Amino acid sequence: MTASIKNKIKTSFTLRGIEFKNRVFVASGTFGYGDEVRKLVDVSRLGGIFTKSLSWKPRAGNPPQRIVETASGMLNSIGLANIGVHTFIEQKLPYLRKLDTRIIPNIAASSLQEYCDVLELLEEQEGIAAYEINVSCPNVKEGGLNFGTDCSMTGKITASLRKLTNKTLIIKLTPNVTHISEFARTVEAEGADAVSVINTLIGMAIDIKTRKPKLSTVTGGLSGPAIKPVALAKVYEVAKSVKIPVFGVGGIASAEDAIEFLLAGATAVQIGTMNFVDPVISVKIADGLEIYAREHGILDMGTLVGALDADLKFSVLQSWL
Amino acid sequence: MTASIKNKIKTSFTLRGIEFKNRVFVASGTFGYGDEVRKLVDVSRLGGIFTKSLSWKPRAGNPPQRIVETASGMLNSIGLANIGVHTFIEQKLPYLRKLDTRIIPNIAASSLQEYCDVLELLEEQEGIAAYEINVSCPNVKEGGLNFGTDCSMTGKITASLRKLTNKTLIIKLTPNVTHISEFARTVEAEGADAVSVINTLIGMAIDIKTRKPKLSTVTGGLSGPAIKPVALAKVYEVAKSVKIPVFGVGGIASAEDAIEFLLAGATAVQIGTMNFVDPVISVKIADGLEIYAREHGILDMGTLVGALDADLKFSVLQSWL
Amino acid sequence: MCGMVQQLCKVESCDEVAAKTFLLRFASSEITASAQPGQFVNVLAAEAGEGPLLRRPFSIARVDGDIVELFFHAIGTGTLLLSRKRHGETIDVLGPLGQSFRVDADYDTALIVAGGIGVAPFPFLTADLLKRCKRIETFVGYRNAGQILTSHLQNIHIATDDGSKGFHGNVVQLFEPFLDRTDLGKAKIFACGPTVMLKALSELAKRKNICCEVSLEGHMACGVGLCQGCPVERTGDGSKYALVCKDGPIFLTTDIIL
Amino acid sequence: MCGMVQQLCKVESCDEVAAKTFLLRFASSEITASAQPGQFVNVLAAEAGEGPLLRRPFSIARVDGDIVELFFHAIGTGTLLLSRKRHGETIDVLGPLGQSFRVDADYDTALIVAGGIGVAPFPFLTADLLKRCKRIETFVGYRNAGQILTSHLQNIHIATDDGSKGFHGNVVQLFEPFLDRTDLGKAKIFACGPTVMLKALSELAKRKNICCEVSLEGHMACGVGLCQGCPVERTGDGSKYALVCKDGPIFLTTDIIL
Ligand SMILES: Cc1cc2nc3c(=O)[nH]c(=O)nc-3n(C[C@H](O)[C@H](O)[C@H](O)COP(=O)(O)OP(=O)(O)OC[C@H]3O[C@@H](n4cnc5c(N)ncnc54)[C@H](O)[C@@H]3O)c2cc1C
Ligand SMILES: Cc1cc2nc3c(=O)[nH]c(=O)nc-3n(C[C@H](O)[C@H](O)[C@H](O)COP(=O)(O)OP(=O)(O)OC[C@H]3O[C@@H](n4cnc5c(N)ncnc54)[C@H](O)[C@@H]3O)c2cc1C
Ligand SMILES: Cc1cc2nc3c(=O)[nH]c(=O)nc-3n(C[C@H](O)[C@H](O)[C@H](O)COP(=O)(O)O)c2cc1C
Ligand SMILES: Cc1cc2nc3c(=O)[nH]c(=O)nc-3n(C[C@H](O)[C@H](O)[C@H](O)COP(=O)(O)O)c2cc1C
Ligand code: FES
Ligand code: FES
Repeated sequence: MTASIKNKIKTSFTLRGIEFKNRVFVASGTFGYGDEVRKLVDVSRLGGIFTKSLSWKPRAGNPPQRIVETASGMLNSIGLANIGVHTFIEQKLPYLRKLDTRIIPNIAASSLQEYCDVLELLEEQEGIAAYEINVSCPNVKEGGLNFGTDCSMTGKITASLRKLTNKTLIIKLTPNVTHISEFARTVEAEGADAVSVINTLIGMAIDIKTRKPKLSTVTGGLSGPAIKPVALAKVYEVAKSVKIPVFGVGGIASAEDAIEFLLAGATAVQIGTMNFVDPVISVKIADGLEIYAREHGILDMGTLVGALDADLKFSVLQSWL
Repeated sequence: MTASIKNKIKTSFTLRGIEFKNRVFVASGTFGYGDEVRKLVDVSRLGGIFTKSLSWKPRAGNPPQRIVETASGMLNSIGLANIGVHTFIEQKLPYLRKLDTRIIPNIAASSLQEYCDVLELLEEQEGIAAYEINVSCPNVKEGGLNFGTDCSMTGKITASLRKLTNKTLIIKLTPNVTHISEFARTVEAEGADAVSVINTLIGMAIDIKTRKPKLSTVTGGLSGPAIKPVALAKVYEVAKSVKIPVFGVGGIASAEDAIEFLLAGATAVQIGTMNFVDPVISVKIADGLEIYAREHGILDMGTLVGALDADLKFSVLQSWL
Repeated sequence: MCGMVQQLCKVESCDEVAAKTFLLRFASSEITASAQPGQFVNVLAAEAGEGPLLRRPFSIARVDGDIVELFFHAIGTGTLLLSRKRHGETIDVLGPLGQSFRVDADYDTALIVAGGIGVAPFPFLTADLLKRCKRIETFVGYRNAGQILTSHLQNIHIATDDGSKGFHGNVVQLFEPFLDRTDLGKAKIFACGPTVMLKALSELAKRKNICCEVSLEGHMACGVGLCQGCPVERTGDGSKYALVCKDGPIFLTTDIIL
Repeated sequence: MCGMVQQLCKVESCDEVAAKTFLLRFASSEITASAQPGQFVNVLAAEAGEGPLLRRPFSIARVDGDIVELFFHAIGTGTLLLSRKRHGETIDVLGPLGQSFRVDADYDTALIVAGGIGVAPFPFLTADLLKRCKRIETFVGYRNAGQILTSHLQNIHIATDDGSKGFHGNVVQLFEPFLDRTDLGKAKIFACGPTVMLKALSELAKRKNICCEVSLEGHMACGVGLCQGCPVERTGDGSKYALVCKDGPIFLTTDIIL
């Protein structure tokens, strides 16, 4: 059935000359390196896989406890545990590049140089469709201040990486800033091809028995359905302020949620936390989008993008909270 | 039973010479003017009531739809519908001041002058324990930019109001900023006696059938259990960076939640959205805190404030999200 | 709202009485003691973490001794969870809430017009009107015959969108000719249903100069006036909006803009 | 994890078999076909919006034909919701997951040591060990007599914290003298329970130079290696952490730092 739908509805889209077969992706850090659940998930039904963030050296990650469940969400403090870009290239990429979907390594680093090094090494490899840059990382030089909350650093990272690659460069923005659209405009100006919106919100939980933070790192990143309204508002804000495509991410749990993000202006969506609840959810959402398109006579999923019918006459009122 | 507990455990605390009988309050905009549910809720069991935000003139508020339920939370776009400070003084304050709890009017305005006018008028009245200032309001002079996301405007409002009153001045901070502690430090420097942390997060929801935003104002404020981890992290950040007391607010639904906020550094808590689910929840939480104190041999609830046992050696790692 | 209580109430029964439509019966002598037709209750469908956050409002469909009855459509998670309640379980109910139909006005015939689940408040209203010896004519419109609910109503006229039972068309189309051809004395309309139906009816009532009271729905958070979340635009001077939960859900159509 | 499936499985039964302890039986021929003792399943306690977001991990307690059995304590919302499952309802199960006990190692006597609900994986292990004709001695510790679960275990030695049944004290205190006074040939310990118990046991095993495998718990999000959420510190060189869900939950105590 899905095959016959496919023939009729255009689900694909193109970014810097690379075609993605549809608009549903799995988000960085929520699908491992794509091989953990290969028996369950037909990744050829996805637009692509954003890998776990890769740093130059392997990172052990944070001590336990790394995960806390919260109301309709979860906090994580993985600490970007990852195998490092070298092992990725040796052990994961050969398998990944054979998959019938696009592979987008996500890069994390604690210095501008490290971002560049990781990307340059990946540039030499086959089978990479694009890069996603995780700027929600501590800038070790600046005493651990987050790159992603510093607009000029975010711009600098973008500009530096832009010089190193002709591939699609996607900057993943953090929501933990006052005006995310400033960051989006900056990276657009510095040559980013797209932005991903949003990474996790900073959150915290306390074990009242031990009186300690539940996470070993005190605070962590909040994700899941709880944050969907925030993510949607950020996607809307960004999509209104830049021309480059937006990958919408944050709490998406169904095809209906994905459609909300498309309407708000996302060119495509990434599924994060919900992969943990249902490893095949991304495929279900891709199917759901096609069914929706068929039922609504939509021939190109792209017509949904930014198709929100928003009456902006009340926009000033929004700030009365 | 509660009477006998009361005798043993110190639940009260003092702010600028005013004693509050305990650390549980109802949050602005979530308990009306205190009279709607007077038959159900024994407000004398509360530390105080933060009223719905008051502006100089009555405000009709936003058109429907003003409310959207979300995963473990809700969006609102009430538009600060309120009866105006004059009607408040005539019709509500006489009743409120007779209640055996503290009354804290919350002030909202669209200009610095309006903040001052409302406060000055309230200064002439009896029965007001403190003021809470809602800075999450559009600055009409600046094209509707939110006061609360502009650190110097927030400081200016604080300084101006400080000159007008000797009563306790509480500034309610918005979480929609990069570094909330900057705002907290600024208002502390300008003479605020306390801060309330947090107001709602900006969020959005879309009706995919009509392709319109569900809220008439496109975006609105997210509240409820979904945001508790964010609120707790902000309270922790603020409490670590200022000496003035913090009112913790955001998603509190139980005595256990309230204890998390106290441990994170809140001097007291405000209950918001959960009043809609259970109008008597604030009293239940006040009772729950006393039961907890008794069971744990706590003689003064104040000993819980900031008693978090946090190992900060990983604090740099927090920004690896 | 003097009789308002918040209680854990024992469920007596919950049965599917028409397609996806349930009759939930629970015990509360406090609510039955003070409830008036047109008022509603705000029900928590599940405990914290086991269902939606907010309460769900439902018209009081009937009171029977100590028993309160609700009619509802299972359309989402909240109503689905409620539909699974079984005898002996408890539900957390806040009520009775809001204003009632003004039954003591000056009229001879009560014209009840309901669309779909909008029929919910009318068994209760009917019982009250019967006590007052009013003539009652009841018009109910449904999508199809499978949805029809008519228990405890009087002099029922049925319309179905698909013509599977009664008049083929909508309930206002059924109602208007009846108005024209029947001598009703002084009449008052009581209505509940989808907004488009209430709009049509309200215009009809205006044209015919008949007093018309409607029961409105609206997205609610608290149901008691705490949140200001449920505005409906008012006509006339004074404040721009009324609150559906506190000033309504019953309104004269001349007082509001639908 | 070659046999891993995600399925909606029919619940056969769910009964309270000891204080707040439930035995849940559901059908899955796919899981029973490939499951090994020590592996676990990750169960969704409720549909979206009707319970906690994340799945809940449970050891496979036993397989019986096509039926998978779980033993669990109802301690929070997830396990409470699961405890209410009735015959004919379905649950969404992901499994079997993780590594199994290494039963084919060289030993004569299997010493099973369980604390509380840590008994869960051992009926399954026992069945396997019996097939391999190993001698089995089983030590179970509970708070009190009301919690005791012993079905499908062999040669059971009981300890209770309050002395209400069996040895008065904890299970390690019961186990250690037994080790000293009994000739067991070559022995291997299989253990599951609270971390403090596993720690004590692991030290004992080290002292006595007995191979000891433990089943760990840990806060999990995915259960399959996607999230990196469940680290346990490793000994030796190489990466600092192993993942409880993928590299475990069964570990040799010499491989990890408890
Ligand atoms: C005063 C009042 C009285 C009511 N009386 C009854 C009654 O007697 N019987 C009955 O079946 N229903 C009644 N309703 C509507 C009922 O409250 C909703 O159907 C119910 O809240 C839906 O809950 P849910 O969780 O099942 O659906 P949800 O998942 O919350 O919603 C399902 C769909 O219905 C829409 N929806 C939900 N609530 C409303 C609403 N209040 N107005 C418009 N659209 C809505 C949602 O946007 C969504 O599209 C009444 C509403 C009000 C305000
Ligand atoms: C591999 C593995 C196998 C397991 N096997 C079993 C089993 O066979 N039988 C059984 O009863 N339980 C088992 N558990 C534990 C079980 O998963 C938890 O009890 C369950 O998830 C609790 O869910 P809840 O929603 O009821 O409680 P929650 O409300 O989530 O938690 C209640 C309390 O328990 C704590 N808690 C929850 N999960 C864990 C955990 N994984 N580790 C430590 N503390 C926790 C919470 O912090 C909280 O204080 C196993 C766990 C793992 C990781
Ligand atoms: C456990 C976990 C690990 C994550 N790891 C990464 C990561 O390595 N790099 C990254 O850019 N984002 C990471 N994220 C963020 C997600 O990709 C996504 O932006 C965020 O979770 C919001 O989407 P969601 O609500 O759908 O999960 C991680 C999220 C989770 C929950
Ligand atoms: C419906 C609604 C109305 C609110 N109105 C106001 C208001 O008038 N002034 C104000 O300062 N905060 C207002 N708030 C914010 C709350 O006081 C509180 O800061 C926020 O909701 C977070 O707490 P909660 O998660 O417990 O609701 C409102 C919140 C809600 C949900
Ligand atoms: S629903 Fe809260 S005021 Fe009406
Ligand atoms: S629980 Fe996700 S990696 Fe182990």
